Amino acid sequence: MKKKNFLEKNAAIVLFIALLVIWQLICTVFKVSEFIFPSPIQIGQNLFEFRTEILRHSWVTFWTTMVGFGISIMVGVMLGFLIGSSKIAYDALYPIMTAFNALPKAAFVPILVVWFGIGAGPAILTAFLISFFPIMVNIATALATIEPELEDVLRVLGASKKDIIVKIGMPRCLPFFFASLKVAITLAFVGTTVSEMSASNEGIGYLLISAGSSMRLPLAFAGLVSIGVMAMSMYELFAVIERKKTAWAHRS
Amino acid sequence: MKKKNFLEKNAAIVLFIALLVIWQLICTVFKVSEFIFPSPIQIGQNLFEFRTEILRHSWVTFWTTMVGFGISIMVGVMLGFLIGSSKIAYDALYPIMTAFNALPKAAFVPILVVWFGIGAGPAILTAFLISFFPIMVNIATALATIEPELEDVLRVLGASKKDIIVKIGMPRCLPFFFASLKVAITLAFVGTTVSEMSASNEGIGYLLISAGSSMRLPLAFAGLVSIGVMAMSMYELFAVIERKKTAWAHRS
Amino acid sequence: QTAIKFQLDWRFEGPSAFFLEPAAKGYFKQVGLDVSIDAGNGSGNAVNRVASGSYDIGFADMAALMEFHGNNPDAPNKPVAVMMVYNNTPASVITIKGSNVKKISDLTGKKLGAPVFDAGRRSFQLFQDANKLGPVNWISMDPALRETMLVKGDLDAITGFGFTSILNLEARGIKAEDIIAFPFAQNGVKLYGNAIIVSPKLIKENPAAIKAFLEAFTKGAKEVIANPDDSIQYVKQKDGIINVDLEKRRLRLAIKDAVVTPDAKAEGFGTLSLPRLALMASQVSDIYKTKTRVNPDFVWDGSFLPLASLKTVLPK
Amino acid sequence: MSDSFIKFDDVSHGYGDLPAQGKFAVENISLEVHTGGFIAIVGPSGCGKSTFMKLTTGLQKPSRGRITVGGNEVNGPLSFSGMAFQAPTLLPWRTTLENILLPLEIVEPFRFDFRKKKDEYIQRALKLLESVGLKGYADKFPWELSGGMQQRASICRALIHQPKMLLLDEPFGALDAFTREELWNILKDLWTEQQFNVILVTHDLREAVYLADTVYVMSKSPGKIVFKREIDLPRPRDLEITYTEAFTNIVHELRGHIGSIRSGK
Amino acid sequence: MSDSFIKFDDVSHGYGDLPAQGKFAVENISLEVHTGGFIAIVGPSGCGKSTFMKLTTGLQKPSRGRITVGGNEVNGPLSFSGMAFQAPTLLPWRTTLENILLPLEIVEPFRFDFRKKKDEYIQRALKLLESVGLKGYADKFPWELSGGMQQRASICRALIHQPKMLLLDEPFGALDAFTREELWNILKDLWTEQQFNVILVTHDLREAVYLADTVYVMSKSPGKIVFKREIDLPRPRDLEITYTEAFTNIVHELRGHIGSIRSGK
Ligand SMILES: Nc1ncnc2c1ncn2[C@@H]1O[C@H](COP(=O)(O)OP(=O)(O)OP(=O)(O)O)[C@@H](O)[C@H]1O
Ligand SMILES: Nc1ncnc2c1ncn2[C@@H]1O[C@H](COP(=O)(O)OP(=O)(O)OP(=O)(O)O)[C@@H](O)[C@H]1O
Ligand SMILES: Cc1ncc(C[n+]2csc(CCO)c2C)c(N)n1
Ligand SMILES: [Mg+2]
Ligand SMILES: [Mg+2]
Repeated sequence: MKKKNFLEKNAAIVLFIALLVIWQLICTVFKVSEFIFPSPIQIGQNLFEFRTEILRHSWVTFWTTMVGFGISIMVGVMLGFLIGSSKIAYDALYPIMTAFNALPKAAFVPILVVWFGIGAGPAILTAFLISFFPIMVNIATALATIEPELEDVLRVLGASKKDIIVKIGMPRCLPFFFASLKVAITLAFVGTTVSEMSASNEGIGYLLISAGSSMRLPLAFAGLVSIGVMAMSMYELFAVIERKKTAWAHRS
Repeated sequence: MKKKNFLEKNAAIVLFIALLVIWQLICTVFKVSEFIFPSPIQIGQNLFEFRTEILRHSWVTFWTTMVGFGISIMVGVMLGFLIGSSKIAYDALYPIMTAFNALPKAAFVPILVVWFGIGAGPAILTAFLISFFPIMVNIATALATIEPELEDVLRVLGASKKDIIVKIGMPRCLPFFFASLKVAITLAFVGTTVSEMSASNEGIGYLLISAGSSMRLPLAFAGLVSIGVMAMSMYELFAVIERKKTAWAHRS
Repeated sequence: QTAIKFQLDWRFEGPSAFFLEPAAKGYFKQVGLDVSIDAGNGSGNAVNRVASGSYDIGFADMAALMEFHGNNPDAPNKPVAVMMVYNNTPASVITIKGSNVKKISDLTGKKLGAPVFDAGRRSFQLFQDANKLGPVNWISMDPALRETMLVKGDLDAITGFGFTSILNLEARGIKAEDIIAFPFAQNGVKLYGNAIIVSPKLIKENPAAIKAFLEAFTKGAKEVIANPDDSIQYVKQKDGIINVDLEKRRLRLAIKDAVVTPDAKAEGFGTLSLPRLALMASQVSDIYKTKTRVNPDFVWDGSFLPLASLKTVLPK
Repeated sequence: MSDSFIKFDDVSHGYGDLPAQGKFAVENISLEVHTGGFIAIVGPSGCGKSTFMKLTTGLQKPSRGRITVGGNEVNGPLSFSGMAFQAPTLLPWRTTLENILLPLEIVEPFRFDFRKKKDEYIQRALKLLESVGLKGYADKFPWELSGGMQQRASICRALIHQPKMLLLDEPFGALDAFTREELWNILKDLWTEQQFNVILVTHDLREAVYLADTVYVMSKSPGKIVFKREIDLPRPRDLEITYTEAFTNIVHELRGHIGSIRSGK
Repeated sequence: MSDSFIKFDDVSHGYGDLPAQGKFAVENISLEVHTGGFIAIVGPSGCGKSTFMKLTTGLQKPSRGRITVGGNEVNGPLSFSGMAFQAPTLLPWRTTLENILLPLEIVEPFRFDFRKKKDEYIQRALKLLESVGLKGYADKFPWELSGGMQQRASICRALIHQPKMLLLDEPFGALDAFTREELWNILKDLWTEQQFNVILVTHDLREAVYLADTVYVMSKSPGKIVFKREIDLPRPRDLEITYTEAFTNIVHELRGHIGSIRSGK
């Protein structure tokens, strides 16, 4: 309603730059060596110097993550609907899913590699396995907590369970669906990277290990920066869609 | 309202046993060798044989995870409140947090070791770093979507922002707080384990690597089972508290 | 009692008995040191942790130490090797009967698997040059995956430490006689293996502690070499899940391949030959493409060695 | 009467586990409504009027007794009813227009060709909105409407699919007298035209007498039907009738019954 | 008048960015209410009555004009008001009793010793509940109450902390005539005793005339005050007065004004 000032409009960028400056200052003042914690300038130099390599690896990581993330949205939503709308599925699946998700996916990568060979297969699967859970949980919670008063509005029309989910469950859980997407996309990137770290010849995960093994921490951090940028872009994408689709919920 | 039959009451256990039986059958029928995918019986044997060791490592992993998880609840709730109640904090922090959370925490473990030495320090921190995000996101979303009508009930009494959060924000977001706890606890276990895998003398993570590197997959899986059981117990604990505290939301 | 934090290169497996046995038997205590030993996850990390001051003493591959020196010329606290333990690198090229590698020269153009950080893979160029091999194709993977993939037939050969990969292959049901190993050391690559490294801070502040540490270590090493099977109990104390028989074999293999080797006998336990070190420094500078060339004088300091005790370590 | 459309046969209902303790919200309800009948229910707050509505539509299954509607026992929600709940219960993520179109997305036969005929349906919804005085508010969200406007939108939603059975739970409670009387007539005309069944819950006795064929008076909790009054005023009725003595007499009679319920307890 | 407690000075207000387009929900409102005054607002649905309430309590900041309450300009929510919203807005995670105690957890001085005096406060809440006919429902959750019961609980919540300014937005809309009249008297007695300020929004003209000192009639949207009627009926009043001619005359007069608003447009 009121006009935003510069700070408000560019809060993220301002904070980001402030953090960079502080980080650089700490590194410079305390003479932190680059093998302990590289400074933004060192990272920037590496980002620039190896930009083609980093871009190539980033692209691999990006599309792999997107495929895995796409699967995880589908499966997460489906499982969420199942668990959120059936008491018995809730009781049966939820604890087992929780147990499964507490297992470090890195431990499964070797097994996936044995089945799918090295490359995109295990990475996609890891990204999926690690990231569907938050989606499932939020959708299930949103569905399980639908106000019966709203449900009755449809039930009185003779609506099927599916109608109720589509017309009430989905729109009502949209804000929390977006919330879970934000969590899931970060996990999907982690999953891809972790898988690439242990079985791949390309991708940021490979770059991390490769740079790490020759103790080139600034290059490894440049790879991390690239992941961060990709995740942030996805966040901004979600934020745009979210603003359009859930304005009604953010009306305060 | 109606009496539950046996299946409904023990859905999780029934499903669990069914899965075990199928898994064992597949392993037996297709003669899957134990270093590709161990069978439940082999895992069971190892669980029994190394029970004292597994218990010892599990205990380390458990308490480390709990400390990290405790910190992540505190920080996650605080950040969630901050982001959920201040537009500028939302705009500034959310994208950066998302970027940070997309970075594989495993990449930071070596850095944490430099500061804290190997052992519980990096594990606690990794568990925290990996698991606060879902809590933050759900709390922020719940707060940002409070119905202004409910808010007005307090505002008209001259309530402070803090009052509104405590009396409306918190109870209203409780179901999604519990949802995020379920996600966060699994991540906390993953964080601890991942850290132990590269920087510890003990804990299930160490056991996984130790067993994995000497190709004792059944023992590694026994370690995974232990994590699963711990996570499931925490889930059940949350579920009990949740049933008590959020019955109002599950009234359908 | 001086507190010393010690960082292993790897987990508590057979070879760690070299440190765990003197600790368990109180040899460090006797010389006034309170040594705490932590498992590691690679030589690179061990070097880093000593360099950063998190640890006082560590156990790490000489090549990793050299690479650190070469890449961090300005680092204020570069670790220094003070005692050589694996006189020969345990790195080997390994394959199994049935793969299409029968002899070293078959390796040209083949698929080799190893993690990017594997010492054998990183110094493979030396092996190539020494054996006049053409280029090979590398596949990257987790350490524990390479043997599985070799057995599955996805790879033609792997690089790795003999005492790890051979045992892992056996665990996958490959008979000992079907495993073919080409150790670097016996095929023209005379790199040094793991050494004890210390932080220069410790050298400045408490050189006596280093001397004491090496003295106690040497006493233990002698007993380990004399009776490796007996030593595994000390490893078992640290990590209850180890397979004792397997670790006994691993330790014996490590001693045979890396510690009690012809080169070690020639140069003496614990010490090294400066020309060989200089050659290695130049080789590492070349193949690891370090930022600056490695100066062998900064990497090694033999002045803390308990020369008298050392002579008695190796069996005649 | 074989013509009865809605039939309650000694129905009692309580929520949760209260019925097990013999505590009911409504008790021993028996009534019959013929096809096309218009009944009104009046009674003190909390006596079980809304519960009665939920039972009729199958939203609640009776703890005891039997309910038949259109010849079939009610076992779950019916698909030919339209209901305006006591609270407006508009979906906050839909505009007023979208809220009103909702039944057409659910109920056959509209559902079948909803996409194809959407424009036609929108026209119908807009006309309905205009008739309740909400012209120009189609694209507003529910929380941009005043309380009374929400209630009117909710009435439109109950009517849009021309249900065979219309249930209105205090539909005009938040409206001023004039708007209210206007809506009475709109409802009356629709009903005269289409002859659907109506159950109207109201606290306004004039409203009940003006619109209904039969008025039932319920007692305080647990709600029983304590009085039934056929309204034999001639139809078509118009607002003039509310000033006649016959009308006021009926209103006073009902008022007396309700009064005696209160003092009787 | 220096005694005026509430003062509106040419206040206009619109929601969102409508004011920029010159569209207001309420327009050019000026009025003064003396300390302890009881006013009622009547007007057609959607005319801006609830908006007026929100402006008075500071929940909305006026787009134009100036509002003072108790001598200070209203810049944000006040802390001495009690409000029963048009919808009951009870918090679903609190029992009825806990909902009613809410203001005591927020407003000073109660907040200060809430823990210590909790038992006393609970007694007070239970008494209030009993007076509105909700004895025995203290431990029920809001969704276990009927619509009218929720509304009564919401009135209790507005009263519990004895606010200096009480705002009631159609508080009795979902109640039957008898319960409603009972509550009129309860409110009247409380007000006579404590002399707080009351603003009552209602569609029931008898209610407005029976209870208020002054009745304001608002026009259709955008809401302006088109008529102000001082109710000069003697106090104390009791229900008998509603049958007097003086009373019915005022009601008819107001009715006429509202009617002319409608036809005038
Ligand atoms: N969901 C529910 N769970 C438990 N009890 C309920 C529920 N709904 C209603 N009740 C109880 O049933 C009784 C009847 O409620 P109902 O809503 O039918 O009353 P009503 O006649 O519609 O009242 P009003 O005129 O106030 O709306 C009340 O005592 C109420 O407390
Ligand atoms: N939150 C809001 N956002 C936008 N417009 C609003 C909002 N609240 C009310 N309005 C608009 O303001 C006008 C007045 O609404 P208000 O709620 O004050 O009416 P009212 O007199 O209380 O009506 P009723 O008797 O139906 O409750 C209406 O046209 C309504 O659409
Ligand atoms: C007993 C023993 N086994 C293997 C290695 C080799 N190694 C060193 S680091 C690393 C990978 C983990 O980062 C591997 C396989 C060793 N040094 N000691
Ligand atoms: Mg009701
Ligand atoms: Mg209103």
